Amino acid sequence: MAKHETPLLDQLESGPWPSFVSDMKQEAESRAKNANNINYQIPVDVVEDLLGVLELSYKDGETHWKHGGIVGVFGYGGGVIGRYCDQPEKFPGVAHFHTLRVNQPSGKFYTTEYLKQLCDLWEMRGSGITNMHGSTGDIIFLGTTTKQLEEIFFELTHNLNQDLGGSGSNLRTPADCIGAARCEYACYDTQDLCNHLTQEYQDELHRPAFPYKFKFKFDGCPNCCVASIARADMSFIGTWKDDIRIDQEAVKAYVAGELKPNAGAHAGRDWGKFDIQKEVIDLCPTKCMWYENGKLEIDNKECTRCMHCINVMPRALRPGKQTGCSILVGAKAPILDGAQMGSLLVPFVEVNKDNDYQEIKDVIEAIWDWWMEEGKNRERLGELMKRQGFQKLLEVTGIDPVPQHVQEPRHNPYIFWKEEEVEGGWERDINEFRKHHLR
Amino acid sequence: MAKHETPLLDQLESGPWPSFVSDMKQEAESRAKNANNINYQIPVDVVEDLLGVLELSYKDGETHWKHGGIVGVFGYGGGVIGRYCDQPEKFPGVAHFHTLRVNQPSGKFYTTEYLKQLCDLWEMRGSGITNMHGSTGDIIFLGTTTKQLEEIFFELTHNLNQDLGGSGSNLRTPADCIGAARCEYACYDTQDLCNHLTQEYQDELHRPAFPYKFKFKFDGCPNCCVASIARADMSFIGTWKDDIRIDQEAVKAYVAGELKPNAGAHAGRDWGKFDIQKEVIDLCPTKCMWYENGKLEIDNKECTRCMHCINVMPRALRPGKQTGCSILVGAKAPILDGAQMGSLLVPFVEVNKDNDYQEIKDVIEAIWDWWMEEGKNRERLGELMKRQGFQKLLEVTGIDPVPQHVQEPRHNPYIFWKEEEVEGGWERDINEFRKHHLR
Amino acid sequence: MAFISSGYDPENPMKDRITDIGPRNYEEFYPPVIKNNKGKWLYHEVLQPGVLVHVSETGDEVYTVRVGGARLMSISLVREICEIADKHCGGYVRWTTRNNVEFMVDSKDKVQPLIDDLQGRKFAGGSYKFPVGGTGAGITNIIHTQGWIHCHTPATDASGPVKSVMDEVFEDFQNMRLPAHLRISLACCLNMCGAVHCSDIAILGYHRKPPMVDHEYLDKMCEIPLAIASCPTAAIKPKKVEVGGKTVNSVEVNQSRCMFCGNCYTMCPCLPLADKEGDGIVLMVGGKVSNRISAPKFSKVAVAFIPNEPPRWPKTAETIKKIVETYAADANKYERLGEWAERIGWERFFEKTGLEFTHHLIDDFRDPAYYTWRQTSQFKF
Amino acid sequence: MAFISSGYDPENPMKDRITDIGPRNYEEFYPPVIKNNKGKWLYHEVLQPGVLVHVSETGDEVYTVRVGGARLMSISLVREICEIADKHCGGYVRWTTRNNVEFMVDSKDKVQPLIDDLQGRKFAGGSYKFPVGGTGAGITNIIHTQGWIHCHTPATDASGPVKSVMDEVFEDFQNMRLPAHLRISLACCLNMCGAVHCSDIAILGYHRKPPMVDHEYLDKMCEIPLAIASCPTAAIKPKKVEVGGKTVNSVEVNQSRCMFCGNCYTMCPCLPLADKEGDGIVLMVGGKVSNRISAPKFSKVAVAFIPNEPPRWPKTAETIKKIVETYAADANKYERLGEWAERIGWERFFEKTGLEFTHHLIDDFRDPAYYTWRQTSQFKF
Ligand code: SRM
Ligand code: SRM
Ligand code: SRM
Ligand code: SRM
Ligand code: SF4
Ligand code: SF4
Ligand code: SF4
Ligand code: SF4
Ligand code: SF4
Ligand code: SF4
Ligand code: SF4
Ligand code: SF4
Repeated sequence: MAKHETPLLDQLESGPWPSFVSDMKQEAESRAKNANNINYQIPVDVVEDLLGVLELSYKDGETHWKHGGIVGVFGYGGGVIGRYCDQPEKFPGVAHFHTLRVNQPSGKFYTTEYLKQLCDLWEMRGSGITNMHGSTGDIIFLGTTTKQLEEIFFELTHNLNQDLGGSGSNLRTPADCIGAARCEYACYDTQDLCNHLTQEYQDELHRPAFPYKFKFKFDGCPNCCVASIARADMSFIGTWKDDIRIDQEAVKAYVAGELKPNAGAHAGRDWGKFDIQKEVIDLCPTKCMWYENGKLEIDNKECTRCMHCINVMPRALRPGKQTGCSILVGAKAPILDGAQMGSLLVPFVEVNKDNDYQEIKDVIEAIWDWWMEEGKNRERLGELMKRQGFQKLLEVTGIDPVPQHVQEPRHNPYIFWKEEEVEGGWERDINEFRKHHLR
Repeated sequence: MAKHETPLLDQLESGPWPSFVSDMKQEAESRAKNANNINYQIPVDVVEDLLGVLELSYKDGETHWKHGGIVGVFGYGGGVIGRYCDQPEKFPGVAHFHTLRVNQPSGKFYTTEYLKQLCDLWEMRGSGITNMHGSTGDIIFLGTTTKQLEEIFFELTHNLNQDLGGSGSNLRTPADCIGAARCEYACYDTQDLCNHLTQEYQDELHRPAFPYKFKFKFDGCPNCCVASIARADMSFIGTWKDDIRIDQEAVKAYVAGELKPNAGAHAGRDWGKFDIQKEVIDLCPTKCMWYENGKLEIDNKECTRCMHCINVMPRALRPGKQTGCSILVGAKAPILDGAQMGSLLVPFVEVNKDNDYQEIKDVIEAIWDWWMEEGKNRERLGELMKRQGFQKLLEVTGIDPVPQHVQEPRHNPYIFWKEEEVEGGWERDINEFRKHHLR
Repeated sequence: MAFISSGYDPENPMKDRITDIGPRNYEEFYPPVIKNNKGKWLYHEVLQPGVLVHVSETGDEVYTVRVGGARLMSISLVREICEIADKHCGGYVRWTTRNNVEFMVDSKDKVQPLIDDLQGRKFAGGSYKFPVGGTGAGITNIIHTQGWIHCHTPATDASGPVKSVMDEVFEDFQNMRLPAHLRISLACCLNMCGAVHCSDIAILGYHRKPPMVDHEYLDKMCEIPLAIASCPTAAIKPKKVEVGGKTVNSVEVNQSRCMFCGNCYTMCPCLPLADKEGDGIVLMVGGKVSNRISAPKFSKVAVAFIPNEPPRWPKTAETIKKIVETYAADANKYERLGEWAERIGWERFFEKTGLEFTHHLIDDFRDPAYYTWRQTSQFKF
Repeated sequence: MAFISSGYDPENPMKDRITDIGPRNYEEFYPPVIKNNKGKWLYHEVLQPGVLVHVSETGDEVYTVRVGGARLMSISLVREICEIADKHCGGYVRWTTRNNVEFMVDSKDKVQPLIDDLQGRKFAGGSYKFPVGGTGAGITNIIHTQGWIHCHTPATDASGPVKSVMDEVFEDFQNMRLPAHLRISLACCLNMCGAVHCSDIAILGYHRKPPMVDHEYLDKMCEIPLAIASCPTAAIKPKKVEVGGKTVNSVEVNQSRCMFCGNCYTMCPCLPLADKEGDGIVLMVGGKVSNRISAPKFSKVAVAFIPNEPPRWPKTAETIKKIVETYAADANKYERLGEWAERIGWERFFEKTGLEFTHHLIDDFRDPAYYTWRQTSQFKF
């Protein structure tokens, strides 16, 4: 019999979608049974207490977790989120219930061998409950005691060759889309760039020196499968400079209905015969395509590389060959002044493995220097950009202003001219002026 | 010979566009000659001095006019803009050079008889220079002395049956498009509403009781020929509720090329044969039209009454018959916090002469009450709306919120709930809370 | 110059006083064909540039001949207008919302003589008095403000730049070859007395030097708290200053926070901004007010600064001409300048017009600035 | 429960310490078919809901079977995943950016056995362990956060509402009948740990009661200046308070300025907001992050408040279902929810979905609010 009654949670066991309640219950049982005779380093009934405290929240309509306090591993300022239960006497198993953020491998591919090692470690030294994965991308070990933190870190680094991810005012664990590993649209190797920068900036990831958190995300193309543009202080979005590659035979095959539009992604409904005019050409945001004499033509100069036509006809169209990425900066969640998307800073940069991505690091480091100098406590990059202006960002990164930087030019004429830009400077003599302009 | 050399201004006499310099010179000459023996009440060489001071500005690149100071006519707080020259010794004729704002008739139609009376008055008692018209709409008498202000006002009211317009923290002179007087698109009688409200609110027009200026403008349809939506605290824009009236025969005539698209407004270039699909249907912003079997069909429910199709085919299409106006509020120029367009407050109201436009006055007066109560010194309605929120505006006008009020719902969830909206109110006992949530 | 009384008695201002009578009633001024057909108009046609016909359901027609004019007009010119209206139009005339003059006749045969009369009249200096035009898909009169002719805050003149620009684009006043109508406006300072903020092309006078402070007089001539409160960027602070051995109350301007709006000068004459080298013109483009096809739009800054070049502002006129020609060549029929720029993208607008994109054009004013940056990977190289 | 050392010596933490080694290198984890064909993929196809094939220029193919899952996973479940991956996939598996699990095989004949195995596994309670789906124009897994399972600031739970909503829309996880893909996300508070602000449908936990002030402890547990500075609306001021006869330093909340963001509570545990009746869900709609066709968009508030209804949040689930069905019936092919709402107009969105438009949905936060009001006479009745 379960330690706590969970009549409310029990109702979440039915229905087709995988039930986290059922899963937690199976884990609770497994711990109780302890078939493999594990020497549990935290209470055996931790999952039961977790179910219990959750049930209580379902009843009360309020959380029963308190602020974290500062726990962590020696020398690191991140990777652990402290957490304590506000009903420790009722639920001693989760009285301390800190999470660890384990830095996922780029691309989130795993061998089962490695996964099993993680499970073994977490079974013995933690709750056995994880998040696969956290929103930033980490593997989340959900709940252990303070005492186990160093032990886990030691085992991770010594036995699993694995480090923690970020938290606090650090670089946060970078994340990427699957990209070139399994996607034909990838314009650069997201895994390699993600991994390279993660390794390069280990110090920034582990030791808080920033005004607040800072995130990198890597999308191989403008489809943005890791949502970088919405939630990374710096988003690296693959793109290309030359022409979309067209296989005219394949175009014809789409038009003839031999190939499924959008690779079959709309197969759940009969949308009628594929109509290249309606489905591709008319929906192209720049209207830079036309279909004539059985040939699809693209005025590539006008194309904004939105991916739509390529998505619809992947066997006929491919991104160009001169690939690289755009860098957008400043995306963040709504706290404090409202959410921000990333804003385009670098329209195009080659993603050059051969020189260890030096051009990209130059941009990153110029931004960090500025932000560390000027950013207020808990001020995200996007907020600093708003506060000091996009011009300032260009200045510190040494990037020339181009119309690509704006969706539209300013509609207020409130230009803050600088003194050195104005002929004759600003110092004037009122008495001289008054000679020509009586009071 | 001219009193002052004007070598710079002289260069503005050439070229095809009517030269204000030539015109001023002809007036200067006419005054010097004084063929009709007028007993000029201000210096005869006023126009020469005006040219002189302007020439000086052309040389200096700076204005030579000073702040106005408070001049006006007894009992009025508006209608006169005081102005003094900052080089009175060089240009004594314009040492005092105040303007009067004469309230133009709605629609700006005139009899020559009346215009000549204005000219006679202004010749004797002012500079003989006018603006036909000022940006707000008034007839501007440009330049006279303080002493003449009351004299001119007396003559205007006694002999011309004519009052001054607005200035200062008043209702400003309302203005309208030509509307029903000569335009087939008019959805209500702009002249009558403009005139009626001008008369109704004479007190507000003449005696400053407002936090700042307040403007009404009246457009007979969404073409906005008096630009009300951009520059009136309250814009009254004609519209309709029912269906666009279609004359299918005329549609055919357009399609056949027998009628000129857009009433011939594009005749200066050969744009090729009229193409109803390209020129009308594809450009309809809501895509609610189609042309089938020689008939033009409109899904009127989806039409946003943008006027495009009607403008292109005025002989085939007409606004519906159930007409009235939308009221948009808060437009203003950029001082202080940026320009504002009018925001839709009343999607539709009948414009009902029979009850003296009572529904409209109710909205106006509710807004004024709020603004007079809450508006800060020099705070336009638009700024108050920004400061206190659109919700407050709805509240004070008693208008229910509808999706028409917004272009899109808020994207930040920062909703300022009120205590009475939240079950259980806001007062809570921290000790009660701590019973369930230990510190 | 003997004083002649109107009848007003300064000792007794209320005697016989008439107030609050408002403007004359519009009905008095309608020509008969307008009075008879008001609300009954069926359709119109632009017969040629500057000439309209409106046809009523009664069968009546009204022909309108529109002429351009400097809205700064002498009474001599107004009297000449009256003379023409008396001769051709039964003594009626009207002004448009953009300061053109409209002569109306009620039958077709009266049109050509009227046009001939109007086009024939010229000023001594050679310019037209009454050029016919300003209709349809062309350029009509420039809405403008006072400038150096009457105002105390301008950063440029009004009438001079207007004359210069209208001379430059005059052909388009008398033609209808543009993709849509194109409205130019001018405001001589940021107060923007006009709809400059929503014009296809806006010419805006702008200061670029922070106000000087006339310490000696400031406390005498201004209300210090009002001057301080007037500044939208809070750049003004109170300050005690030593002037000629005396300590006076005055203010101090934090120059780096100033964006030259002149609002402080409006409130206090001891804070003048005007400066020959500092002042000049900002060109804004792509605004509109009609609700046709797209919603009204604000104009966007396309050229951050052009120096004042009296008397003919050549660089301003040229730049506008260049924008107009590029638009004329590239836009679709019915497409307003702003709609065109948005369709092709602002990166193309700058490329095609050859205007330089500078950092000044990037919005950095308050929170909404952010929404004008590019928040997508979509752009054109 | 005997303590077992990992080898770590608390007395000498630097001994043998390994730091800054980062994550494992991705290359170690690529299945062979991925390693061999990386960067060489030519095209892909969605063979059926949840099943993809990618074809390489080498002729190789990789078949992916995607399964949904609560991202809150026990190690028992992860071990089961490993067991399946060992059995079918040579010991490799991957997670997607939306917390689905992907099993990959390198030939077609391995696909069906894998699917059968996955679909056949159920929890004791009856739900699927590994439902196949989540591809193409359907609904995939809900991105979500901690909620009542681990966080201190939530205004709702995460896993519970997600389970309830996914049950409600489960068919669309296993079908591809929608006009475009539809992404649902949940964040349990305004911190929005996820891309909730740009989701087709966003479920957001929101407080509606200003923080209580735990005066007695505040000065002991919090830095008062930090608490004050944390408030974006400057609603918090320092205050001296009498508690049990003693005067303590504390703060005061100007309740009418509070918009319940909880930022103060993040900085100071003595300002709790959570409240059973006050807390609940805001539904936002129409966001997206891809740059396809239209630029990324923020989600807009469509329902200002739905009370928390544990355990199954029926009103939330129902409302989402209603939105999905309306969208499915009305939008064009390839049209994301937000693109659809913008095309038909938000007035129609509310009409068609039957959602009530309340004053809460009108933006009143700071300057940019203005840009969301309707500045045109264009609207639909
Ligand atoms: C664990 C995780 C949610 C999850 O369930 O997945 C999480 C959990 C917390 N986030 Fe987060 N955030 C997590 C990803 C995010 C993301 C998404 C992302 O990174 O892509 C965001 C939005 C993107 C962004 O950074 O803007 C995010 C925006 C925030 C914010 C708001 C930051 C802002 O500038 O607006 C806060 C508030 C704060 O920092 O005080 C916050 C704070 C928190 C704290 C630390 C609560 C707090 O105030 O102390 C949460 C701890 C919960 C707990 O008890 O475990 N979290 N947080 C995610 C990290 C897991 C991982 O490492 O993989
Ligand atoms: C005469 C006129 C310009 C013209 O040449 O036509 C004018 C002239 C002045 N305006 Fe204006 N405004 C005139 C129409 C406008 C308009 C257009 C309109 O009404 O449609 C606007 C923009 C619309 C609006 O109201 O927002 C306008 C927005 C301003 C502003 C900025 C107000 C704001 O809230 O942003 C100011 C500044 C102020 O009030 O201190 C201003 C101030 C002024 C002052 C009084 C200068 C001052 O600061 O004291 C100018 C006096 C000039 C002079 O010496 O004669 N004027 N002013 C226009 C009035 C003539 C008339 O009655 O017909
Ligand atoms: C006479 C006047 C009204 C008045 O009360 O004085 C007027 C009269 C007409 N307008 Fe206008 N508009 C007048 C100022 C305006 C303005 C105001 C402005 O420019 O400051 C606008 C808004 C401009 C803007 O959006 O920036 C305006 C936007 C329109 C439009 C919309 C055009 C568009 O493409 O957006 C139409 C429809 C059309 O042209 O077919 C229109 C149509 C018309 C029609 C055809 C209406 C009719 O059936 O009689 C009139 C003749 C148009 C022509 O000149 O070709 N009228 N019209 C104004 C003449 C000004 C002038 O002297 O040039
Ligand atoms: C596996 C995954 C990447 C990863 O690294 O894990 C992925 C994989 C693919 N995405 Fe994605 N996308 C993945 C998350 C995303 C996200 C991120 C998100 O939702 O948080 C987005 C942005 C969503 C948004 O805009 O809100 C995303 C927007 C797209 C789009 C643009 C769709 C649109 O209509 O806007 C495409 C193009 C398409 O669907 O044709 C695309 C296309 C694809 C393709 C077809 C690329 C390819 O050729 O392999 C992949 C299979 C799609 C499918 O599932 O039908 N992927 N894709 C992610 C699967 C998530 C899941 O488990 O469901
Ligand atoms: S972002 Fe582009 S490259 Fe990356 S997985 Fe998605 S579609 Fe492929
Ligand atoms: S990628 Fe987008 S913009 Fe470029 S051609 Fe294709 S649909 Fe058009
Ligand atoms: S606003 Fe409409 S009604 Fe008024 S003149 Fe212009 S087109 Fe005619
Ligand atoms: S008025 Fe505008 S929206 Fe309505 S049918 Fe005509 S073009 Fe379409
Ligand atoms: S725009 Fe400025 S300078 Fe010009 S008239 Fe108006 S207030 Fe005066
Ligand atoms: S010009 Fe404007 S910004 Fe500058 S000090 Fe004066 S009021 Fe402030
Ligand atoms: S969204 Fe809020 S409540 Fe949920 S995990 Fe993030 S910080 Fe915690
Ligand atoms: S909840 Fe947010 S708005 Fe309210 S007092 Fe706290 S920080 Fe301020």
